[in-house]
Amino acid sequence: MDIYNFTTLTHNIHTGLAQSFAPWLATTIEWVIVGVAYLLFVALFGLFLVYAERKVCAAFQQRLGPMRVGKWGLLQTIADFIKLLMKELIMPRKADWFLYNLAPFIVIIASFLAIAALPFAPGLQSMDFDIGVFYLTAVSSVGVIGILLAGWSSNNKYSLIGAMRSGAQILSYELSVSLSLLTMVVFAGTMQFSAIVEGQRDAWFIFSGHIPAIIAFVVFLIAGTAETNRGPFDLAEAESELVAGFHTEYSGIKFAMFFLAEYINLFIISAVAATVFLGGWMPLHFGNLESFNHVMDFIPPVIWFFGKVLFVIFVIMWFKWTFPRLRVDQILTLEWKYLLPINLVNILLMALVVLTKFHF
Amino acid sequence: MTKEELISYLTGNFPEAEVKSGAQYAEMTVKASDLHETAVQLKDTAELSFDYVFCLTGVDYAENMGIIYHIESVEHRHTIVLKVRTADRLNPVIDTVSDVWITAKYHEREAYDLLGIHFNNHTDLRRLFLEDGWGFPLRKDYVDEIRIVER
Amino acid sequence: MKSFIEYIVSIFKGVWTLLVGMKVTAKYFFTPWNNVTQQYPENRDTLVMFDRFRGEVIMPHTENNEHLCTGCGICELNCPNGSIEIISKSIITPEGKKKRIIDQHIYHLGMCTLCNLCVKACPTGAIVMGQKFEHAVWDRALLTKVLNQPGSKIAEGVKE
Amino acid sequence: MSEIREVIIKTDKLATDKYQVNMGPQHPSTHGVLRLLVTLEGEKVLNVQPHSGYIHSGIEKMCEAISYPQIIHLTDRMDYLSAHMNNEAVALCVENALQVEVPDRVKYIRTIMDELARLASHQLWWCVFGMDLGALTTFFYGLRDREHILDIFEETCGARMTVSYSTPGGLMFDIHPNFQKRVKDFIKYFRTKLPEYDKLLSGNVILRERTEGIGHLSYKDAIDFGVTGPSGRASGFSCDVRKHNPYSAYPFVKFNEILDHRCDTLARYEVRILEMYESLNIIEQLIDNIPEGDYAVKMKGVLKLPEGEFYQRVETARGEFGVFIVSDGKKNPYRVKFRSPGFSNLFALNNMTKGHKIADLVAIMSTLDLIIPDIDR
Repeated sequence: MDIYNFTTLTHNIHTGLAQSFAPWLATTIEWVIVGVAYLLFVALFGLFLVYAERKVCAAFQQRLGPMRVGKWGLLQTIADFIKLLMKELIMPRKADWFLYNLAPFIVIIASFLAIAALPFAPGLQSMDFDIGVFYLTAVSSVGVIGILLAGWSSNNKYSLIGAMRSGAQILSYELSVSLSLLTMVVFAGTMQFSAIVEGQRDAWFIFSGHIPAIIAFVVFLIAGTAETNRGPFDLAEAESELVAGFHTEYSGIKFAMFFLAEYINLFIISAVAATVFLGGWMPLHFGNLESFNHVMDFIPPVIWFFGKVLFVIFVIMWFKWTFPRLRVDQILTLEWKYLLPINLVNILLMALVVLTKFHF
Repeated sequence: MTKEELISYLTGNFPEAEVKSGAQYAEMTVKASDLHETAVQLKDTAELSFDYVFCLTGVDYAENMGIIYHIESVEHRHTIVLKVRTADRLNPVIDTVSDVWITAKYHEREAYDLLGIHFNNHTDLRRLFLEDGWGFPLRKDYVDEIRIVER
Repeated sequence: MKSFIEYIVSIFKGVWTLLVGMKVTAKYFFTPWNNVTQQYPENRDTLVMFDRFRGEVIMPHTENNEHLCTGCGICELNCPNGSIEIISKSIITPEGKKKRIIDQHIYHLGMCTLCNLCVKACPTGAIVMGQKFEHAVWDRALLTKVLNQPGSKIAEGVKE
Repeated sequence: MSEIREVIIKTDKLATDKYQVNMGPQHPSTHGVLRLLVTLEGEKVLNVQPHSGYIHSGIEKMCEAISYPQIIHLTDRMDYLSAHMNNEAVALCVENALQVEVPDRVKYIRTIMDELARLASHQLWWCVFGMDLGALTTFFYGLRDREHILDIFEETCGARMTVSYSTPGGLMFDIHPNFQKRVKDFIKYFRTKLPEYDKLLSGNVILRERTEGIGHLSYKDAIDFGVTGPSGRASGFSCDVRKHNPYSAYPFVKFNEILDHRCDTLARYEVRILEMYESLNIIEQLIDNIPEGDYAVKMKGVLKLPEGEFYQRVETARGEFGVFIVSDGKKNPYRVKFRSPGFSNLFALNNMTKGHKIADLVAIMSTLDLIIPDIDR
């Protein structure tokens, strides 16, 4: 197991830097390394997700998807990205210059903030807050400010409607995301991500927490999809109604930022679901099956983590490409009349389960 | 009512109108001044109850404009062709029947747009397809040297 | 209480209908060999159009460079768009008679709606519909074609 | 800006106002170049004003300059999804005027083609309806199945959409030798796929929630506005021309007119789905019984209609289509009027959408199944 632990590696880098440079310089260099690593990861994984989404949706629709650029269209998203980089940046004449240009950055910064708290593998985590869950729910909803600003400043009615929808939607669904996570916090007894993962060494929470955990998982998936503005909750950009919603007026790299942020958010929601419900980087363990558990241990934690994330992403894509979009009043009905009561009851149920120790 | 019954009924009840049997449907020609009253009667008489206008055509006859209404009764399933001619060809004016049959409102707008027939009392008589100041393309004397190529 | 049960039942029923829909898409996801997409420019060699497919009007020529067109102009008359122009010329036959034959059968593909009326009307069957459908060109002038090949003549035995 | 501020200061309340949005001419859900001037209050639709004419092509004017067989190819281009029905309407009108009786074979083939075209049109409508509601996958499933019909068309008629197959006096060609086998294969195939449509979309709770009780068009309004076709029948308006004024081989087949009295978007949706089943039934009754005979009557080289007025109604996929020909005895018509179903259906939109949300407007417009060239002509 220890060969897969990144703690030693990061620790060695830190001590090496601390020995050769002044403390402030060492810290700065570490920041830069971490920042560059995250940037690279986000850009590459974002591109991969776009490609995956196109291929997955093509498979659902009995198509082939991109096939022209590179083998099986593997370079398609890179080509698209280069095209977006080279595109002219167009701004409506009466748009609010400052807010219009600020909005994409807010959206993408919010995504970066959220990604920082996620544990990818033992030791591979930049900030291990003891209130990690709380931090994540807090920063992940900053993005809505960017969306609201984008819609408001574009001087386009479609954008404005999209932004307002998005505001109402994200504010509502933030509740369900937090409450379903809270259910699991009740179960885990901690808000620290590394501790939550550690708590799932013997059994993932979705198994050990049985019914309330499964309900929380489903609610989290639904609310999480709504948080990322993905179908069937893509009201903010609903192309058949609002053309492209809040990013109608954005072009080139600014559009790419919204686009990338959407996919990072997808990754974040999936990663949180994987961490809190599916054991993060913990291998699959079954109570007393020693040999089975041992075999599972040989698969590196990073692969476990990304495997789970990709599975959750697949499920989210699956229902995006199956369901029709909800209407704006229905989306609020779903939250306030269905998800929220279910969630509250579910927390009670979870508390009972924890108190009576009726779990595995 | 069958076509023959309809013709005899109409001849009896609309003495002013000229009723004859067309190739397919009963045809009734009325004076422009009687149009609106006739329309109301056609719709409101229980035996007729012509409530569904399925076609409204404006035709440019050489000396005047004609408007032809194809009307069906959903209840009795009989059909009538109501015809009317305007007095003038260059400035054709006729009463609207859009208050009797709502769908006529839009067909009349089309007739106004393409033939320039003006409908009195129409609430929303604007051009439908073409720009203001285009001319009336379905009139026989319409010329457009750029877009129409004579062969 | 009754409404509460209905509420719970409505949740499960709703989720069930969603799962039924997801099953349909999943079925297609896991059977990718049923995909219907054709890789068009790659499958050009194997792509066969139906024999009646109307791609363009062509005038078939024999290997002796002979066609069946008498230049009567019926196709020109039947064309609703004016996409056919017949230019005929007078020649003197070896027997010394004056005769009008086709000089150029001009066909404007850009104006053609492929309605088949000219082919149907042709008394000698000189023009037929071709199956070629890749008509994109860089210059609009290339869409005007002369159907009879240069130097071609009318086949023997075609009734005037 | 300052006015709004004054209002806020005066009333101590947030000032709200109506605003107008142009939906179209370039908008993904108008399926063409239709402009809707929508007055909104927040998300609520207060008024919808359709502005058409963006692809007005003057087909009626063009018809006055060409002969009767030449009109056929123009009718293809109005309602391109029911191209064959439009062809048939003109052909029937001319045949009636000349009092030509076409052989039974022609009638049978025309009817089969009609129903195939109706199926293809409803399939495409289903695709787009799903897409307008945000379920993009339906689009590809519908197109996948439509491809089979288009292949049948292509093999027999030579074109996929603008078929120009019915001509005055009969058909352009006889059916292809493969035709019957292909149609039977298709029916077998489509009977397995159609229930899938129901599983994927019809039963879906989101679709039900979004369509039930939305876009109410009462029976009386349907007649008043002349809303025909599946949209009208979903309001209980029995307007099936195939039933009331049968033409071609429709008198020989047994079929039901699908009526629904719920008057909402869901009713219009389900009427179309049921019509697809009904079309399959009609084709099944005819396909094995196509009588032998000529595929066309020998017509004169130049068709001249007797002086008079001729009207022909047919049922296209969108509703009642009518051809009105005024003839003065020459080889080209004096006046041709096409009564297109989309034209009347469009103007009922305002009545149906009042008070609903923007998303409902899209759904309602989609169930009216508007084809813009059909409206503009």
